[in-house]
Amino acid sequence: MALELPKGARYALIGPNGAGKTTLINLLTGMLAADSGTILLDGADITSLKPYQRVHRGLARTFQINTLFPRLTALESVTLAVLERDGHAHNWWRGLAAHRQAIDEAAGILRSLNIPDRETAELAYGQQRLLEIALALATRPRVLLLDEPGAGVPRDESAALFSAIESLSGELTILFIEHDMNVVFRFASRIIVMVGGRILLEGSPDEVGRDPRVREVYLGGHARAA
Amino acid sequence: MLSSLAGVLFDGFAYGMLLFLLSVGLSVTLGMMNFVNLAHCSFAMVGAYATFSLVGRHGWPFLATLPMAFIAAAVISVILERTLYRRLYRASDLDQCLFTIGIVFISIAVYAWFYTTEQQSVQVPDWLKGAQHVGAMSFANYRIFLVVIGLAITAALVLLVERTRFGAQVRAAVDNQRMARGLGIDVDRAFMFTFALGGGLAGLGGALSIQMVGLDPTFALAYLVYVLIVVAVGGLGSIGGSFAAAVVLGISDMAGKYYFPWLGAFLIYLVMVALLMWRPQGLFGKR
Amino acid sequence: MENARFRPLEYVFWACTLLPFLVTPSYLSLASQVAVTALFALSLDLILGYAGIVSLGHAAFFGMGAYTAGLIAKHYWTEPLSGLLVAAVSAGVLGYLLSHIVVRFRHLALIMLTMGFGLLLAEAANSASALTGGADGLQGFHVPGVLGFKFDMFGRAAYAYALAVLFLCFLVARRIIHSPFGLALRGIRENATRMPAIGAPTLAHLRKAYTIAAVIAGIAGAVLTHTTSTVSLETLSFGRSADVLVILILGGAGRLYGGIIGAIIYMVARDQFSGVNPQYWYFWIGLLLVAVVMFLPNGILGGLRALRKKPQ
Amino acid sequence: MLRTSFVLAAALSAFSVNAQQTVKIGMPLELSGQFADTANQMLNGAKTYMKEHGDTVAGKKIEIITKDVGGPAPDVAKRLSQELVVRDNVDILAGFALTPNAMAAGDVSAEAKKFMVVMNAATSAVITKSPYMIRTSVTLPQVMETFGTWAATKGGIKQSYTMVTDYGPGHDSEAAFQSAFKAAGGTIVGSVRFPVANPDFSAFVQRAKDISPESIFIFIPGGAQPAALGKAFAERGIDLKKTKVLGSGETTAEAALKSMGDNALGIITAWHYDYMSKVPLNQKFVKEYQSVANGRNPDFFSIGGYDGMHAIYEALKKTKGNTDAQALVDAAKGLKWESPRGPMMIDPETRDVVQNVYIRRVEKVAGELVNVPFDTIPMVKDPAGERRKTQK
Repeated sequence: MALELPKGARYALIGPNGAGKTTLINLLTGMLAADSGTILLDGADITSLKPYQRVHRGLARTFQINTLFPRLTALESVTLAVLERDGHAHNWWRGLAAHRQAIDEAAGILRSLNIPDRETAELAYGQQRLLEIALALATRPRVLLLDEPGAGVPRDESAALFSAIESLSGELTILFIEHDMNVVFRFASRIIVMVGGRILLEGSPDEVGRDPRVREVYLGGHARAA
Repeated sequence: MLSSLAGVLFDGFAYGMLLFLLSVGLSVTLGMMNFVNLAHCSFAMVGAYATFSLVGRHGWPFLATLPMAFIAAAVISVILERTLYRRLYRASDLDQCLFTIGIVFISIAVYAWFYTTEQQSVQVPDWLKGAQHVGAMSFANYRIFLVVIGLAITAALVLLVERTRFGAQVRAAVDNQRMARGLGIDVDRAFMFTFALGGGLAGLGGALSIQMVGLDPTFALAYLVYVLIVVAVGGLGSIGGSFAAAVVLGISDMAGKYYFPWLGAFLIYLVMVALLMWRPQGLFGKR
Repeated sequence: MENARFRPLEYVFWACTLLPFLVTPSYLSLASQVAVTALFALSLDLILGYAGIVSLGHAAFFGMGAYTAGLIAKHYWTEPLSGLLVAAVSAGVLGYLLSHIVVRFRHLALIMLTMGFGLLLAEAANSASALTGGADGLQGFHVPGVLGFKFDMFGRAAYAYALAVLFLCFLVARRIIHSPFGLALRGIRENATRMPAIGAPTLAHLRKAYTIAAVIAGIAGAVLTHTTSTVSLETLSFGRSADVLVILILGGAGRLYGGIIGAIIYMVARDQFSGVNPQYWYFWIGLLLVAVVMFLPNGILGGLRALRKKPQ
Repeated sequence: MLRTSFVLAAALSAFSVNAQQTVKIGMPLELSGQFADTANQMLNGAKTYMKEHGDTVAGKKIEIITKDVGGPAPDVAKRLSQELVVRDNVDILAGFALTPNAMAAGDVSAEAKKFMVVMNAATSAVITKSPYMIRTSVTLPQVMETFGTWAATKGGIKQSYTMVTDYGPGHDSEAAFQSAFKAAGGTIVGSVRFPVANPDFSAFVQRAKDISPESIFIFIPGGAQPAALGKAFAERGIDLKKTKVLGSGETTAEAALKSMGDNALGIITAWHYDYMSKVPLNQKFVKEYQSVANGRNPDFFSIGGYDGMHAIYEALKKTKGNTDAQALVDAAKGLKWESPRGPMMIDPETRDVVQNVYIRRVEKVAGELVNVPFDTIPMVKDPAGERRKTQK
């Protein structure tokens, strides 16, 4: 498969269960080793880099199932991400309090997403989904891969969640996996359709919405029901 | 020389059978309920002392005591499981370790109190003494006996697990406990029986090991390391894995000591380290 | 953010560690060995409690420090503070080398590998009896004292020395816990999968933590050597690794004070039980462990904290 | 600091008042763990002596205070010895099954000036750790060098293959036997060492068998291993009529003989004590011991404890109850007595044990397996101690 994400694009990745959407994210971020092929970020080959090194190059992700630090507070979690980004997490001698800037930056990210500073395990589910994004943002990514950011979030809350995503910097390239077609067609500038481990189609929402193959394999059920 | 090696390898295989009996129960219960039972060898000690008492103090024939060793260890393990262990299924791994080590300490003190710290032995029937000589090779009768029992029990276990309803429930519970519960399997009950079976087999292994390694109250700790090695190398929850690991460890230890005696003390650990670095989840492990 | 300042209770605790000098002067030898064990448990806490590395072979570093200190005292000089430094370095080097293997593994394989390396080292020390003295223990050295204070039978200098080293190492450990690196370790313990996704070089962090823990364990071993003028294979044994694990879990892992509280309770209980009942004291220690798990889950400190929270 | 010394001084003066009525013997023993049985047997030996001879000597009441070391842990042994001296005000230190523990306690004996009786630890150099120390058990060179010389001379053995456990005492025994055997004209055809934790000896025995030497020398610690080794000999088909097996007393101790059965017939051992000895003094001792130890038979640990108490009693008699370390050790030097093991003496120069070494063979007597002595090397001194003397 070949896939190119231009700067500032808002891509939705859709496809039936088992199509390989999450696998694609795991491959891009290096959490699964690729058997063959290359991954370029701004023209640089990152295929052989370890996952954390790719993050430092500007490739961040979130997880479909909350993958957070239950007994750290929200502020601690995001501060940690900021510190790791700046390479300060190696510092085992200066106190945390001495890293005022990092803490302030983390607090700013939490404020912008309306996440209260509590122990992660005690946050509401929707707030935990936002914390997923906050952690990724703290790495200052150029490309952000969101694996079903709205998974399990009630419909009314998910709109707020995607508004928050939409308001992110226009410099940021975003690829998100989402099942709710309303959300997909509202927020995506481009849509990629995956089926059986391959990309079936890539295009604007209009093109995808009109494509008969997409209706057949993916929207088929909806179309018939409608 | 080749014939000597054959004899040594056979002895290693028999030793492996003993390790298998002692450890298979722990492997399955650890795989099934994620319950870290470091007191597993205490159950082996229950069986061993049952056989010792019956043979030495009540004059039972050795063979007749073996089922009693199984039953005694199984009963004790079920009593412990029902009264104490089940409260700890949700506890952390570390708490489970601490608790079961506490049980080990208690069992050592209790057996030292009742049986003293003396090194004990049992009288086995004459036909289990001596050796069969085939050409230049010799096979000890007791080891032949161990191999026969080990293979028979492995076969019985495989049939039980592969062919019976109980076995299917156990396999389901090992694979995915939550899903098994969802399918209406009484996981607690399956676990209780598995626990009893594992404890009983350890008891049998304990009884059979007296003749090989002797018996005193520190048995509960002395063989824990070997049992953990077999479980880790075999892979959690796998009968075949435990069997393979026990045989590989038994034979490689023995052959290694024969060819490189100066490496003797290091062998079993070297083999373990190498195998785990190659397959961290164990030979047959899934996770 | 966790507050890095000393809390009042901590001042009280450390003040109490001076009490044995005044209240129980005939227990100072025991107190010094409690302090050594507490330091050893503290080093294990750094990797187990904070980074989630369960080790059943931590005595490798304790023994490495103990033997290094002993060999220096035997062949070179008997001044303990410099010996302590060399012992710390040697244990740290061993820890750094092993860390490259150990931190790649998790769960049972991790536990068994740490145990395997520990046992291999113990066997090696037994075999190299020309160097180590083997089963008889290292003989032929005597550390007279530290900074002019004599290590005598009453154990005053021994306890002062052990306590001072424990306190200094505790300050360092505390500093680490409240540093960015400490936060990263807690992150690894909480969720090792997430860490690379926020750009954390997890393995490098773990290697570093493992090395630091090895250094502190080596220091603990060296202090034991200096205060008792003995080194034996027991310092490297599986039993010592298992004991320190039990002690840390008993006190409560991941709480910095857990290892210290665990060492005090376990060793004082052992001393008292075995004084009353030298042959069967195992029974009472076993009962203690069982009772702690039943009534104070997550160790004594963890359990107490949960109890304090409940009524609110 | 001032107050601390005051408390200590008060404690010490309390002790001197107390000391007029009782003599306290502190015994840091390995009462739990792997060596628990060793320590229990030793303690029972000491108790048997006190039962036979009463708990009062030279007008003083004898009191034993035991502590558990828990295994080979010199740091703990040293601390417990210190505490026995400082806290319990003991006058004498005794016990010590294991060499590292005895070595560590030796420092305390030397520093606190306390009389110390080693009732087992058999490494020769232990005795050098304190000038107030005596030993009532045995030293490894005492038996093993004697055995090596005997084997090559009276035993008429030309070749031997040595098999020892890979730890300190094993290495010492190997060296002692080999050097004496070679010095007396024998040849060592090979050697192997077993790991300390070794449940199965099959592979090692097969190696010995492949060489088929005239004799095999064994040193192995007591416990479960001698029986396992004996069985491996039988299973691997080593014919004890063709290959002579030589060992220390542990090899054919009571439990080992019981579980080896007839496989043990013909094994030759050198040792200083056997509970089956027909000497009347021993038969009386065994009977008394059984009543103390719930029917258990004594072993060489027991006799070490028993004779250790004897040495303490006799020394106290000589000093008229004075517990000064120098007085006691001077009184103990040169003590001679008839023990259940035979005649024995404390060497006035080295303070070490001097005793007969018996050469025994396993035979069946009235349906029971017995170590039957057939040769005696009288009053052997520790050869390593003698060499240390000439070095000075």
